[in-house]
Amino acid sequence: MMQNHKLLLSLSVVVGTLALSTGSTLNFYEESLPSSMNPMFAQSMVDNRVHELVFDRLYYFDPITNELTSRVVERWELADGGKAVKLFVKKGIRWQDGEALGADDVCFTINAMLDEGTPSPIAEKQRAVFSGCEVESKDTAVVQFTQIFHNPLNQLGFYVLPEHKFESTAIQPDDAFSNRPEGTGAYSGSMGRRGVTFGAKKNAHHEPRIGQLSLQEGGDPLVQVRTLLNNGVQGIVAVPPPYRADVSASDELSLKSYDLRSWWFVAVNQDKPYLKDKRVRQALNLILDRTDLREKSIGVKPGEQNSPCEFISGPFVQTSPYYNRSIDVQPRSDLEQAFVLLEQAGLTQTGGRWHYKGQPITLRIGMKAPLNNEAPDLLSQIGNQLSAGGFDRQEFRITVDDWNRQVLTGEAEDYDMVVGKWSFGLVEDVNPLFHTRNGGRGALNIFNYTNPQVDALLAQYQSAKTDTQARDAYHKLHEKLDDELPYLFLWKLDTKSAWRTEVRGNTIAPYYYWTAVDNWKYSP
Amino acid sequence: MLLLALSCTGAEDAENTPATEAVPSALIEDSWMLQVAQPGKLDEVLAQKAWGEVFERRYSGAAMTFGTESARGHAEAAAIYRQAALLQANAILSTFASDQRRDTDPAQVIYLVGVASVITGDLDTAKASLGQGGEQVGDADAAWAQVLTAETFSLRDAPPLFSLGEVAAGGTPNAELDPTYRLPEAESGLVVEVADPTLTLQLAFWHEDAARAAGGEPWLDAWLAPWRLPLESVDAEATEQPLDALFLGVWTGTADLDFVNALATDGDAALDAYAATSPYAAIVKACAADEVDLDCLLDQSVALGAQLEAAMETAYGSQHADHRTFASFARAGVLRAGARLCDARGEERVAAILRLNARDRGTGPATDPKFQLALAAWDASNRNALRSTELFHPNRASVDGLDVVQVSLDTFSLRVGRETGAGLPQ
Amino acid sequence: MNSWWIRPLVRLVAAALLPVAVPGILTALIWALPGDPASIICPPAICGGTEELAEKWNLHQGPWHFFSTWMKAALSGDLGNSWRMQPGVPVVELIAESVPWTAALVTMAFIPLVLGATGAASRWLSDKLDPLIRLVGLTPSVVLALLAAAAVTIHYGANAYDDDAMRVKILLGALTLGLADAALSGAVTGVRGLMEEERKQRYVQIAILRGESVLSNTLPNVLPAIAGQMRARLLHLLSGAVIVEVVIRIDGLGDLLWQGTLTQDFGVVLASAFAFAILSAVLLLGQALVEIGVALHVRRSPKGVPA
Amino acid sequence: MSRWYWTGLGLAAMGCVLIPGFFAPEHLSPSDLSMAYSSPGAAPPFGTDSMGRPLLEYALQGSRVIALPSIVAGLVVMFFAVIGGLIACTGSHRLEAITRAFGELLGALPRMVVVLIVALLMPPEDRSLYPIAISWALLAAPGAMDEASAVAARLGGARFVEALRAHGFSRFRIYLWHIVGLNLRPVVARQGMETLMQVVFLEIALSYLALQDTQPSFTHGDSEMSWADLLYMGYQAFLEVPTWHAMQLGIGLVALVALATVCVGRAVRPR
Repeated sequence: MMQNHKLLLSLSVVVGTLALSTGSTLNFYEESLPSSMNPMFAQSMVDNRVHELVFDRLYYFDPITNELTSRVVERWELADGGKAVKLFVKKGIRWQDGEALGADDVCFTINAMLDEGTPSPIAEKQRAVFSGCEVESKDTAVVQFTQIFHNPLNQLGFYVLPEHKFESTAIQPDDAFSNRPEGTGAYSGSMGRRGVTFGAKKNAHHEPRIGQLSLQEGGDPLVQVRTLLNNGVQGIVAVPPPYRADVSASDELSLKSYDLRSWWFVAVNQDKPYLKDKRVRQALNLILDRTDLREKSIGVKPGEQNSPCEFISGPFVQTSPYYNRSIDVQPRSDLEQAFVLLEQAGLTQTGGRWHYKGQPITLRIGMKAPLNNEAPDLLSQIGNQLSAGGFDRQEFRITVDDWNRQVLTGEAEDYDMVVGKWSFGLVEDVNPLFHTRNGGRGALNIFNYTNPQVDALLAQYQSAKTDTQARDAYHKLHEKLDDELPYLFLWKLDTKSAWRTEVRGNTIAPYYYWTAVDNWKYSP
Repeated sequence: MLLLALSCTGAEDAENTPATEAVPSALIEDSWMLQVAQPGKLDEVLAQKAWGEVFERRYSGAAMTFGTESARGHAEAAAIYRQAALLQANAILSTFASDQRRDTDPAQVIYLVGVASVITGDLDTAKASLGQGGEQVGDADAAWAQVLTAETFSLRDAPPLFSLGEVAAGGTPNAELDPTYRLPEAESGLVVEVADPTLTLQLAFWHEDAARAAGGEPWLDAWLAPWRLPLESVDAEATEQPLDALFLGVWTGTADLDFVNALATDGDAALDAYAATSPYAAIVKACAADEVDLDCLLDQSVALGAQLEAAMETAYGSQHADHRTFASFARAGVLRAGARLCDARGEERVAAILRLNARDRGTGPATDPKFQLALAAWDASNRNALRSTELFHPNRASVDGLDVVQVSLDTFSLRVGRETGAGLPQ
Repeated sequence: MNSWWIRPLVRLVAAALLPVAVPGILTALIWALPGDPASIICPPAICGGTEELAEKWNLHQGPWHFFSTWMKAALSGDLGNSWRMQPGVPVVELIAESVPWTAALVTMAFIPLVLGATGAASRWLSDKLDPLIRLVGLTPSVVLALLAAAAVTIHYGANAYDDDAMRVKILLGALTLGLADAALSGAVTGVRGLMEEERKQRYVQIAILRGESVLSNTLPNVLPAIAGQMRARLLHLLSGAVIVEVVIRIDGLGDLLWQGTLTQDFGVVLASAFAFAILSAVLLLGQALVEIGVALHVRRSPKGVPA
Repeated sequence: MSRWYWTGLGLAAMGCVLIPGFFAPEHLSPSDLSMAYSSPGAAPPFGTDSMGRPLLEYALQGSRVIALPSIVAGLVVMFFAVIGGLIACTGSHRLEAITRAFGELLGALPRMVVVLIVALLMPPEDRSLYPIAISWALLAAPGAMDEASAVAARLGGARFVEALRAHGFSRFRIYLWHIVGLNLRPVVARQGMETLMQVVFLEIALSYLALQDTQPSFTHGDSEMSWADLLYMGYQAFLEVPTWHAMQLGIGLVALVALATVCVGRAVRPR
């Protein structure tokens, strides 16, 4: 280490002599670069967070008091017997290019979501909520709903888009707007090669105090934390559990809670003949030793109190009302039982390796590459366990781009299993994950899983009139999925951010993160 | 063993010596941090195995292990059950209060609204709601309605719906009780499971009595005062807090606790009264004499932590990993004291910001379940289902029988989540 | 000597062909890949139907139409839009912001090479230093680059893109590029070899006896070879710039090509490969002109022609 | 020093670099956190990574990634060098002009640009160093052919062949033995070895770039480790992570390849 320090010192001296002082932009590391800055095509939490900086949601919950409020709507009133709301848009708000925000923009956004030509799963979801929008005057829009909602304003949490930036309401993801967006948010964003630069934009409804933000892709978490300690960056959006102690140990840094419901999974490709039989998937579920995986990749010691990583047995976190607590988790592996199931499914073991119809099985396992930062080495740990269970394997790191283009679109048939993570806010609608792909449903069904009983349960949830009907549908779904195992459910991993103490007023909003960015201050 | 555990939790930090002292060193001389930093003192304290359970925030176990040696375990439980009852009550009101109730909700939920209103101190709504619960909740409903007819009502008069067994120091209440009702939902006929917060409330009282039986009488009232519920008679007379009441707690000494209690009754006057004896008061006064300066409080809380670490190092003779862990209680404590001042001044938003910062400071061994449940309860009153459930969940094992709170939170989360607009997994 | 024109002619032809051949080959490759080219830009599952997409991106009428219109547009300064890296953003903007960085990097890296070559040619740089220069030259650029990257990361962290940081990165990058992968040693030993070989020629000895300077006699004969050497070195630097730019994170042309490759962005790859092709063509052109110039010069004056 | 000394040293260095690859484990050993970041002393011979897995396995897998492709690339360049030399001895100007034109075109583009374009076209499941190594070799071929033809030209080219024919040697013997075996050998062997070294460095560079961008490598599957992983791990030593031993191993392996090249170059140098 001495040599190391000497070299480090000499290198820094070399650089120091060449360098002048550095700028005072607020730099932070994100999990990855955003895939699109058009809110209509958000595909990850990174996208969501970026949109919160650049755009305004029509209505939002105050991150402190949880009051439902709006920055762009002056007042509202019910219309059409409660099936519509009339919104009076605030005057004086300008888009970042100087155009005035008006009711036409609000209606354009709703009409764009209703336009079948807009290939967006987000828009697809909203089509069940909105039936139309009429511009009554420059500042008045009447938003029509498909039904009467008890708290209609809760439905208006979408980002408003500028009508003048689009040729039609059929919005496409390959438009330059996805990289050079125009919003009414506190910051204008411009996507570069390695990051996104956000410039403060004073507006009638925003007064950001930090001149410039710079988002960069966080690579190795250890490097991220060290850079944070060296004040090379001022924040890290997601600090992996093993590195949180380093952050807590410094008075220059503060660890901040980020309330988000994220759970990890291994999706299994049932189109592969050797994975079709659910007993094989159940066996794979028994082969995984989650306690060991958690210890080696997340750094949770056995028996650790209040672990940031909690096992799950279904597609919900344990704090969710939809989580069926009667379904037990599988913390340890049970190879004996697994082997029985594999033999029952017709697989044979030769030379310690499982064969299907005489052919050895080699599992092709992929993982979304940036997840390796949050759970270092998880992919090879899973590989090791499957290998110990008698399966050959090949491992693949899937880039964010390929993940969005192949895996999320159901085109990743080459893989047998993929490791991923889903994040939710208050709404925990898992229909897009498990419903058969058709007519816009099952838009995020990774391996095109299809099961009529599951579809029926998802339909029950969709059409549920009462909370209990919805809860029961999802409890049954949880039970069914625990038996069917289109996913091997791993764990819920809580998310913590780290910021330098020079960053003030940095309240982190649940799920959206940057909602209160106007109050953030930074004085280096 | 605990020493080992403690040693593993904190990392040594060479940059702890504060540039300037946050408070005069005399103010922290008697703090529990400096008391246990004396050579050999920590081993002496840790001779009581129950501290291992306090350190791991398992207070039911701690109460049993302490037995009659200390009331700390029962006291913590008494505070936690109170805040859990408040959380349940707010969750129930955010789900079934008149402005949130749906036509399809079971009619009997009005009884829960009544009990919840009592816990939150809204006697008018309580009286208007109780006595009409109907089937399944009839007896409990009648019992509650009955006690409310009295001219004066204190929460202690709550009907003993559940027989918890005899109070005993180091004992545990009857665990076989089920406070849940399975009510039929209109139209669907499906079952809505709801939980009666009366049991949680009774558990709070049971542990308070057990704490007194365990010898906590002299200090318990002042200790418990910050956590009492609206309709409780608060007797927060300043009394000397022994080390076992303070150790691994957020108040560095008796003066801090007295200051916080005085804030609730005397407001700003407490600043001058305690600035000379309480480190928290000294800092809060410096940072919030007129308007609360958040940045000042954040900086000074860190400075106090560093000052305590430096003082502990001097007292112990060398650095020790536990010193940072102990000091982190104060790093959160200053902010919580500041929040109490904001409460007294009616600055709810600033108080919340301070509490959210305190939540982030109070991690690991410095996590305080009663504080986190109080914050969760406040969030539930604001219909913030996401944060209140996330705050409750890690603390559900701090005392026995908290799972019942989850039942109330589930119905609450369902209601709020379902009425929030469409969302997609990301 | 009667076929002196062959080499320059070949170079001129190559220079003319390169800027056309490179986009041509890439266009062919786009269609050679499995699947509809439009689906490379955006899969049907994300963008709906690909017909409109193909038309929007000018991929609807086959490779020749795409190539010819792309070339036509390129000649008028429009290099099309990015496909996937920054969809819809004009690539010419990305190229424009990249070229200055690469130019600065390569130029600064080329300076020590020119000095080394001149020193070797004039014997000012002793050949005793050759082993040392060779040893340094054995280091792969990636190794030196990662040391430089570490220094920049430690000092700047995420501020590594402001002007000061970029200045430092260019300096360290140029140092890396100039020393690693035998860049300097190649220039020094190559030129020294050529010059020493020429010095042994009889006509040079006679010229010395005639009291003429060695350089004025040898230069016309070795200049084409030296020009070749220098072109090879510049190409080498351009090639190495890709690695150095990516490791040290300099937003240059090489890095642009790398990013384009990672994201399968043919819009970017096509344009940046085209830019590299033009640079290479210019170098070829330069060498050809030197060869022609020297050949004509030699023909005009017999001085320096071997007896 | 004697030619045999250099030959022995060169072969030994090459052997150390390439042969172990054939004994590399398919996957890294299961991790052992208790051994994380062990120094070579604590976990011989090279220490361990953050998961307590021996760096020896990294070195072996890295060696497997580069071994055969780099040898193939070297052989391709040697083949072209021989062709270049032989063409120079045929005395055919047309053939020379064609070869030169081919060389000019091929050699005119920066090699990395071509290599990246080749990488761009490779589907993830067929990731391998072979296509990249062979493209690199083809790009290096013109240079090698030039040098070989220059050597042949110094011999006298066609006149040299005629002279030996006059001594009654068969064309086959002249071309294969006198020209290639005795005269072209130094340049052909050196060019081949240099290309081998360049391919190794290229693999390290490409893998390192991919690692830095948390991208899959173009040159090997994600189950395998490259020497670039050692350098990337070693780089963290600058950020106070105890991976100095990884950096030393990575640089050591790179140096070994360079040493092998230098030794072979010395061993085959003309008398």
